[in-house]
Amino acid sequence: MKADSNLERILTSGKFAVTAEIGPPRSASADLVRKKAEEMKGSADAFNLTDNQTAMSRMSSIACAVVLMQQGLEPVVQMTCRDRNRIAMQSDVLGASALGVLDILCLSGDHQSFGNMKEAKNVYDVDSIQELMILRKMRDEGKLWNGDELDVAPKLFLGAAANPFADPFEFRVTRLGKKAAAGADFVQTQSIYDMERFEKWMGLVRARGLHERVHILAGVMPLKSHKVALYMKNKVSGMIVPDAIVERMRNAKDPKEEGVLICVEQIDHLKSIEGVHGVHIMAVNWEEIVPRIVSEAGLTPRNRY
Amino acid sequence: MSPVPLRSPESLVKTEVVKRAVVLGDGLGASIISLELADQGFDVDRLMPGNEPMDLALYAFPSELSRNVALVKMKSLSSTPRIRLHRDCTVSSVAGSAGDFEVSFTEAKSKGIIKGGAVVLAQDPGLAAVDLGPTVVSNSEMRRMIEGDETIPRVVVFIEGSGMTTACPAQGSTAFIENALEIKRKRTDIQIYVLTKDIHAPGAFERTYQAAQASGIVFFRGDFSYRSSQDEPNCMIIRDPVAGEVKIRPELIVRDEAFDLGSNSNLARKLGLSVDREGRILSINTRLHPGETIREGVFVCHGLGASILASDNISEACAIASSISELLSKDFLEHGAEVAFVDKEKCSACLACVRICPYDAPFIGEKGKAEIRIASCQGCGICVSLCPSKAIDQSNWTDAKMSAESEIASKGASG
Amino acid sequence: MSQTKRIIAYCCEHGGMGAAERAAKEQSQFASDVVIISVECLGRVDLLHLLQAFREGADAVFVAGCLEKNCHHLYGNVEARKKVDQAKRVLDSLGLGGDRAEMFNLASNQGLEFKQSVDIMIGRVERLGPNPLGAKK
Amino acid sequence: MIIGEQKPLKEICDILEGHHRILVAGCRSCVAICLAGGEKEVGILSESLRLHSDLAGKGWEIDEVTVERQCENEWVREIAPKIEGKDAVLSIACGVGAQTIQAMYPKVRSLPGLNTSNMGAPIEPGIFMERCGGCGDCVLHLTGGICPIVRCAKSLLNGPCGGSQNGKCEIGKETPCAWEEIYQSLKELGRLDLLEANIPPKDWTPSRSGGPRKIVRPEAVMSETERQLRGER
Repeated sequence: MKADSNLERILTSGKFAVTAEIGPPRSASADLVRKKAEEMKGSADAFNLTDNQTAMSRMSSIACAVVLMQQGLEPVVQMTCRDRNRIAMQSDVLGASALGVLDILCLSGDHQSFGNMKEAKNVYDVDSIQELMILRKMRDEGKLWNGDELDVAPKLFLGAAANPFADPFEFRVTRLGKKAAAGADFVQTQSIYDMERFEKWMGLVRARGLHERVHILAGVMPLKSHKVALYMKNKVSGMIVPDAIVERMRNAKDPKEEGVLICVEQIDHLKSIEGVHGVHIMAVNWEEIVPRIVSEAGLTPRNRY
Repeated sequence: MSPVPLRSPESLVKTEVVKRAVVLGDGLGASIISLELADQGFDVDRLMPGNEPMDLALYAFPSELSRNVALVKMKSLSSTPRIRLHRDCTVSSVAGSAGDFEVSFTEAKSKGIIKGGAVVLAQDPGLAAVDLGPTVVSNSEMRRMIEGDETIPRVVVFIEGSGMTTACPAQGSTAFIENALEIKRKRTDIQIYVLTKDIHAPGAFERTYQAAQASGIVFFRGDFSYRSSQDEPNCMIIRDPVAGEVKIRPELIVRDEAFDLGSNSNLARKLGLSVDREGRILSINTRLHPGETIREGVFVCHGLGASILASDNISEACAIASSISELLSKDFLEHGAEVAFVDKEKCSACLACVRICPYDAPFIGEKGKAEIRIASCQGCGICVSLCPSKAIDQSNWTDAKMSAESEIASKGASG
Repeated sequence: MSQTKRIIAYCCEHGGMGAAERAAKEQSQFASDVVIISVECLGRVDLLHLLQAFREGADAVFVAGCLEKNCHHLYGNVEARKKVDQAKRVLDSLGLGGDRAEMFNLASNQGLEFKQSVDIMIGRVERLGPNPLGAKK
Repeated sequence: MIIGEQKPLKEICDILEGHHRILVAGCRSCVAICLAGGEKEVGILSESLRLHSDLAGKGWEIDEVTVERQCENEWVREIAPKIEGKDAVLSIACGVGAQTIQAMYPKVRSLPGLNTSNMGAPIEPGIFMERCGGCGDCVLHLTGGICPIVRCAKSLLNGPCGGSQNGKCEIGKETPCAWEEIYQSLKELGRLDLLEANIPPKDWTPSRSGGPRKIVRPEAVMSETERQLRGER
């Protein structure tokens, strides 16, 4: 066991894991985080806390993690390379670990031109794969990147992202291999709509035996409306939304219900794919729907393991 | 208009004219031009892509007499001492300017350079590969079918080939329409379509064109594509700007050699000629300056191959030969009235002039600075106003003179 | 009679001058306030010459050259249009009004169109008023 | 070459506010080639400034000069006669030029008329793209001759991020994804193996973040004795 976190125990036991995502608020008060935590308690094994998603300043991921732990939920702290260099990164990891955080997701992070402060200077001292190398060295060798000894090494269950829908497709499996080699223990993929391409990717992953070296959680995102579907299809780079799904959302009498239905169908299908060890539900601006999706997908109860 | 002191006497550059022409091509046009020039006392180097000049049988002559005259002329081709034949040649580049060209080429593997006063492109660039199904005949074969009274199928489509230059002669498209009209007169039930990019029907040809329209022949402009699949055998789709998309089932297609315009523009680029969007060589007015192009001393004989009567080919070739002899008969050519010149101190060798010049006059010399080929410069001044380091000025249109003129002019007409 | 306007027309030898001479021949009296400067090709006209004219008090400057894709020197007219656009930007940013500079594509037989171009420029000068620097010179 | 772009005319006029005798200084090398600060641009900018001055009644006196390179003291010394009596120099060379002038003429304010942007090349006449960021530790041998530090928006060293699609970067259609180009280049070179190994975190000390950099060519530095023998010129 690397960190003996709830998520790690479930994944190593072979049970089908469920993670969800909570967006920290643009506020200095923790009440909103407690409210969301209360709503979603028991609907997933661990909850990702995004780190200034789309480069928009929000409450820090680590601070939210503490609030979640107070409510009895297990946080997955996301840490991008956009806003901190390797010095701040290692000090944040030590702090988070000291506060009880066990799962950390390493991301390159959205470019600041997406956010509301385009004039900011980005960092990108290291990229997500180098971040994994640094964090694994802290955990396994008890050392900072330059070799200085840590009195107490952090216990970490390291995660990374993977996007089978970005280009060049042939390289996407190699990149997963690089992340596994750099120290990733689990991987959460970009939200899946093009099932055919995801299955083709999983085939290549299995061919390299990567599905045994790293736990793969398939990402899904319930669509709220036809407009959101179009936005995802056209405006989000690296995302593929087949026309069939866009059509279903357009023709749906109650788009929200149709969104939930599609999401549950996807989860059922993802369960049947060899090498998928869990599902990661990203209900952006719709977090309250997660409990219902998890139960309709027959994945409840999510009691602590 | 502008103050006299700012006007400078033009400095002229004399180029000695090499009394030799270089003719590229193995067609009838190339043969006639070579013979005509040799008759007038000029040496000719003829670079042929193939081994032998094209056989006369391929050409349609208006009468047996004119065919025999041509045959006699062609016989003397190999015996004229002034004409040197080179076989299996491909041209790589044409450097220099009018009166003093250097044609570099390869002749069956060995490289060669010939100096010449004028260069003539009389070689068609080869045919565009187009699959149009089995039933395709050329315009002259169509002519023979009409004369032989053979049975003609119910739906006939004439597709006019695309000439090599923007000034393809009127005879080309009219020969088409005459055949179409001939068929329509014999059997009105036959449905005839003519597909063409643009109709050249000046003067007397206008009457044939109007008669064809009156007789019910349908004309289309624009592109077409041809497909034959199980469910839609032999289906031609025409995209006409006016009629929109039209589907027809041709039973006979009359198609002329459509030149492969892609390789045509490559050929043109080697000779420093510019082409229009579709790849046809831009040629100046064919009646006033037969065969001339925008590059002085380089001529184009836009052979339409066998689709027009050989007599037209011959007359055009003779006209071009006379243009060339007019050039070669001069001992010196004078250039340089309003040409640009470079101040090497100021030049940053930034290549802006080399890239923008329509005539490839500027080049980077040994000193690493820009220089202008006086003979190629046509005095347009585009490079002068673009040069970021103000290193190029133009005799007779100097910056000082232009500024003085604009200053005086801005006083207003009464000033 | 309104104060005579100071309008300069750069005309290329092929399209512009042809149209201007045609306009003069057709006695379509285009206003006398236009001064015509002929150049071999409009490509020769530089942004500096246009700006100098305005500083010397010209109310409007336009260039008349061959039709698009029909330029005797292939694309001298296109180069000229780029410079006129630059001039418009400078005049706009200085508050003089970019409409004081313009380009017209004319074939050498379009005498009437040349007259119309002059009328357009006169209309603009009347709308924008004379060049404030004109009075001083 | 160094690529720059002139500041908008309005901004330049604001920068010149309060000055009267101005020298516009151009340069014949990089900025001339990218059509921003050569002698022609000096002429046009000066004429525009005179036009502004006449219109706004500023009474500016605008003088013009262009030297071979504004980053060399010997050439910047050449503008001494022209700088006489001026209270500002507007340099439209790269930032190096403006600073060299200020260092040589401390009494005259040296103002930037140009925004120096990057080290790049024209991909076609008139369109210039950044190619090198001067990071001081080149990795082109690992990336098929395409620099990820400046041509990838996130300077990633280990392959395209999740936002790369259809060969374009997530930040916009105008920006090609450097790593897509690196992948195709290495594929063409038959060296896709270079993408397998993880590149460790980069040493950024030789880059800008390591502080202002000085490059020394010892064989060109004059020793003390040479200096004495040569004497001051």
